[in-house]
Amino acid sequence: MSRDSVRWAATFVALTLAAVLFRADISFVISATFFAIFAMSWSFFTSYSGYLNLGHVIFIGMGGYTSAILNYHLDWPMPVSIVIGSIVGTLLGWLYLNPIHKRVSGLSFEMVSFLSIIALTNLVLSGYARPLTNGDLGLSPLDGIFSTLGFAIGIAALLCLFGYGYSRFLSSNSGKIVDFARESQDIVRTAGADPHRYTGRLLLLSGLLASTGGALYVHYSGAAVVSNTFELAFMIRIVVIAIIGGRFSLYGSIVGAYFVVFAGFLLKPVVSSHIEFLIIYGLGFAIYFLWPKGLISILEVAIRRVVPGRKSVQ
Amino acid sequence: MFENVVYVIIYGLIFASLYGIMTVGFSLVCGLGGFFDIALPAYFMVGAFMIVELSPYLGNGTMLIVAPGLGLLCVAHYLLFIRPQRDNPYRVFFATILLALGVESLMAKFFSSGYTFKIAPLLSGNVNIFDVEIRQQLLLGGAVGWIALFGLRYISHNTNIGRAVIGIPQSVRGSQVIGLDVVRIQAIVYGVGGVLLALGAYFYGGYLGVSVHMWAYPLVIMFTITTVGGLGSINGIMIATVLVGWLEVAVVTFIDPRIRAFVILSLAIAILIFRPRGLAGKRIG
Amino acid sequence: MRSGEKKPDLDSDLSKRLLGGRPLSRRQFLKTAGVAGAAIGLGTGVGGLLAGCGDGGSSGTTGASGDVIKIGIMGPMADPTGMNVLRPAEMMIKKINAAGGIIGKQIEIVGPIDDHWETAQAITAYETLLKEGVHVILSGSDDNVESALLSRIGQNPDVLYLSMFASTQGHMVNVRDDYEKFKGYFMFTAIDDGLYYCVEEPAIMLKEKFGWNKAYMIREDMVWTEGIEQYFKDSAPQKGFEIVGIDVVPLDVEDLTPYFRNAEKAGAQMIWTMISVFGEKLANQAWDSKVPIAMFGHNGILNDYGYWERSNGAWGPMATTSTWGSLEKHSPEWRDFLTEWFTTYSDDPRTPMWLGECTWRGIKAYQEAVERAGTIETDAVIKELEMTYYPDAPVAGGFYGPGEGIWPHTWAMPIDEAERAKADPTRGEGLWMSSTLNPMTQWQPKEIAPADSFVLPGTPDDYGRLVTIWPPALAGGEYQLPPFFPESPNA
Amino acid sequence: MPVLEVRDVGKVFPGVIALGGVTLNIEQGEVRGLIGPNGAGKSTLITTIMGVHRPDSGSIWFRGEDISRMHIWDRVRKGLNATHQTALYVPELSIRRHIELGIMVNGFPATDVMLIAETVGLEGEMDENPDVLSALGAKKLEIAKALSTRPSFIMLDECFAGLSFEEGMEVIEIIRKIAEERQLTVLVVDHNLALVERVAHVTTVIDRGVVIAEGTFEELFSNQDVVDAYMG
Repeated sequence: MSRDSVRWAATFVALTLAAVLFRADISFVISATFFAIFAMSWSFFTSYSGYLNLGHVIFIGMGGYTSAILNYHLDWPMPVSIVIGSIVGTLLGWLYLNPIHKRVSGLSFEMVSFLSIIALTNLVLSGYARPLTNGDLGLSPLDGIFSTLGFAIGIAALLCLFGYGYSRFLSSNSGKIVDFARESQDIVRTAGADPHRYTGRLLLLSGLLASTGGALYVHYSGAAVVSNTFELAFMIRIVVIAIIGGRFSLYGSIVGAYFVVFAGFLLKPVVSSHIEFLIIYGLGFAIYFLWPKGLISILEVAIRRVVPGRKSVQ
Repeated sequence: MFENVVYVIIYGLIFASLYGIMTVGFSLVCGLGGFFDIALPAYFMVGAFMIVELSPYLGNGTMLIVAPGLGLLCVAHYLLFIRPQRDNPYRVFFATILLALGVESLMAKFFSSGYTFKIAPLLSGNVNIFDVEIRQQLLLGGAVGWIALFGLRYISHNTNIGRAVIGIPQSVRGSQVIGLDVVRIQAIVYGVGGVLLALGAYFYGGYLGVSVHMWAYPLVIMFTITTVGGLGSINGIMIATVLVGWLEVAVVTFIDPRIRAFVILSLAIAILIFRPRGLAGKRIG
Repeated sequence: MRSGEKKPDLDSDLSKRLLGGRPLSRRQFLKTAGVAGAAIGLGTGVGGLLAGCGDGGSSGTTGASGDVIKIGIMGPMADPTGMNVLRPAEMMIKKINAAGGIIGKQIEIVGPIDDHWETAQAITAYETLLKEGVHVILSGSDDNVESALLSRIGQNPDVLYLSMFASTQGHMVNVRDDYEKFKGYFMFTAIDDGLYYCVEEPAIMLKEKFGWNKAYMIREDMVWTEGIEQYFKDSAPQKGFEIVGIDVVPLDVEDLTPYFRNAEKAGAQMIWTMISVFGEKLANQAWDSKVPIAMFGHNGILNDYGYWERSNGAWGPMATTSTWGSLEKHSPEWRDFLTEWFTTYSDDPRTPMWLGECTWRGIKAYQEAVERAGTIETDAVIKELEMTYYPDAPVAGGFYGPGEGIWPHTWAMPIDEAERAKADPTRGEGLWMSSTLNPMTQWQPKEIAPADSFVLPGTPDDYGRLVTIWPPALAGGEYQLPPFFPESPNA
Repeated sequence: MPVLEVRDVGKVFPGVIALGGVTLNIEQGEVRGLIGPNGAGKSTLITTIMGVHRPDSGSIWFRGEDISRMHIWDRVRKGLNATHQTALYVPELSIRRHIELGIMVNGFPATDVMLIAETVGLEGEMDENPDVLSALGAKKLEIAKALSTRPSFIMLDECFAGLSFEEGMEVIEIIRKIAEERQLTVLVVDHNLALVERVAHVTTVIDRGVVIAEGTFEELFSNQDVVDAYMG
């Protein structure tokens, strides 16, 4: 067994244990796992391609809304609509973002993706799209997925499966080429390849998980509304989680999601929500300033102390 | 119809001026540093609350304290948070997102989440221009904004520091090579940006109300104008802000107010994709 | 409904919507987080992640044994909205417990649990309450959140879910379509047609007083106002109004003056507003711009006294549906409640807003239902709740009973009346009159405000007084033209 | 038929005419020199041939095919490559990975890596990061990277810049070696006439974006235009 498969199997076991341990608060575990899915898929593209993608929720929203529309308007059975939604959502998001990432990079890409989700949110809410999206009310009730231990373990499996796939991709030839593309597209061009072909693959893989997660998420939420799909606030929440966890690490996103959800869980009974936010953001800011690589870097140090000789968890 | 056209022209120019002074700091520091400082719109909101809170004590002199105060706040923000990591645009971006959210939470702790309309205008009457009623205070805001923009443009073309700000390529390293103290220049731009933010907050907040959420839409506006005009270009800001101002008012007046945001954002996205340097700016990214 | 000959049209339209299972409309008032549109309160949602906790199982239990009744509270607690659920609950339950509880059982509040207006948080909040074994959940969140909770509410019909804020009739349709599943779902809040008539009624009053008949509507671009626009088009002309224009305003609007200008240019004599999200902006900008047109409507947020203080009484041309009647004319119970609130809390919300009264009514209704049933057993309580009837209720809560048709019956109307209405459509007229009692209040300078207008004890009264102008039963004064109005606006 | 034909290529940058109609034919197996004073348009010519810029006028033909509108990577796949004036590398990635890149991208056998390393003389430093390399090492890495795509024609831009004469001779050895062993056609660009003279069969001189002369060094320096360009 490869090192990656051992690590991701161990991660899956750890997440399953967490779910079993917290089965009384399983919706909190599920919430954390969903955010881990979103943050990891975001981090996969953003960290390794060098494009700061603020439009990641396009995948989540396209997957979520497609599945919701199939289930709500056409009464397709939920599993079918989730599968179709994931695929269609991935394609729609990719067809939009891929040409843009070929065309503009750096700050321009950041801005295009940022402005795109605001425009999309506007569009989804507007009267023009209302027959399809139900505007601000959203598509509800959808066939729901409920908070069960089985579902928590299921999405943890999805997370780890993609985590494993991502790790394999990063250590494949394509991944090695992407390493160059991130730092210098010219190097890849003069080596005889279009760097965007490889970053485009990264985007597609990143989108596939996000879109699948989005399709599952709207059914778990019971409704497709902008606030759990396209909204900027949702995007930023994902970014914040990835930053706190450590964005150059797939595991970092998981740590970040569990940390942030956990912190809220612990703080909520103690302080009012403004203070709760303040503490979380303050903590996030401090963590980011002191350890720009996020919580995972602290964890790495700890692991290295306990397991001598072991290299970075990434 | 004629009246509507007059309305669009005048209101477009007024909003253009307010948007312009809101955006100057953002666009220039981003152009200089090659990063996005998301915290600036949050300071815009903080400035508006400073005005609201101080005006009962300081009356008409409020702005004399708030404008430099916000300028200093922005300089301090730069020195504390941005300078240590200014070479890494991603770090700046992430740090300022967290900072902006933290500032909003902090403000929400102390202020109601509703809107406040306690900024007293200097002028209270209306003016009638070709049958279009305009508040004097709003006209004043527009005028002050344009004077500030043109003044800044003049300074930037006729002083060493100004030329440095405009002339510096985005690469900070490049400017160090030609012997300029980038930290000092950026700090000055932050200061000037802060003063203009305060000015913008005074007129914008006085007209549309002040709330702890009032940084989100300005952030979109700053992004859009920076995009359309081109990063770090005063001429670009002036062109883009007029375009956005007119377009916004024209869409609302002549087409459908519901697609206002969509039209403006689409314009910005199209310009980013097909002319990434903006209408008058340096190439970004 | 209000007029026999046009009812069939409206009915068929409605039935198409409702029977299609599509939400008719929605009101999401006071989503102060900014705007459901564009760059909406970036922050509000972000921390949203910080989810609470959840429940282990998908099927909740009521934990129906023991001597306590557990009432769970959820909503956006950093916001006046959540406070409008929590505060009435705390105030009332303290009193109820002191008086010996409900049928001898003490009430225990579980929560409040913050949902941050956010779906994932709402789900964990809901499931946490289930885990705590609550009997009743009082929820003060918007339609968005309720959309997300519906599937879980349907999973747990044994836990009563009293919605204080979300008012979409489309949600209630679930009850009618699958009663066994959704029987525990009650909407203790105004329903959309009521919101329309609580604007039309005072408009008729103003028409008679000033002779105005040119009506202009400004509505926000949300689902709930779509249905209201349809009512407007159908009903207003028959009441002698000329519709001179309708503006649909995006939620991320910053500047409302263009719409006032449109109305002026159209020669409007009165502007009917259907606004929830940006009510504060609307009122202030109208005042600031000295719009010489009477303006009134549903602006839920403006009911809070804190707002009046913040805005220096920027009220002028506005009159708004509120839960406040003139104090002297109100029931002593409600007056005491208002007074207690105002003297207890000094931060926002200074006074109960609309959903504050909904919570007050909801808890009362629950208390009375349990007392009538003599048990807290869910089905018996549901049966009694369905018979809830408050003829004096300013706000119409709504719910469907088994096998009901298009119209839900409301707590402002006895259930047998609803049954008769179904059999005889022409009865609808009287029926809906009684459910649209949201009073209209107006701010007036204290020099001209009548003596019995709404002044709370301890109010500094610097900003003037609230005067109820409609309905006649509660009216404490008459609509006053703002000082900058022309003598006879556009008349 | 020439390997590379540059037909009357013009390129204008804002305010500057970088190339004013350059025509250049290079035959198979040739080692061609390209010289010219600073700002003459040498680098622009190379980047235009590589496809970094599109020519504003004229066309570029490679092995009988018009490549003027091709992407860089397609030109590389056709067998064209170049080294860069300033070494292009990623400091965090090893020299081995730099050489592997072109091989992976094109699906060549992994054995190429060591062959190339030996050819340029980097075999002892394969696991180092490129920023430890000397100026000469950086040139070698540039050549190795270019070789990794199995080109049939390579252009060496400023290939002696920053090197001592002895180091320059070492590079010349490498150029001779690859020209012979791999039957490569080479375009050597520099302004160090002494070194270019030692390796080029024929040399082209450009100045202000136009070719002013072409021939052996002897021929060139009897040409008054060339002398003027260099002295004036």
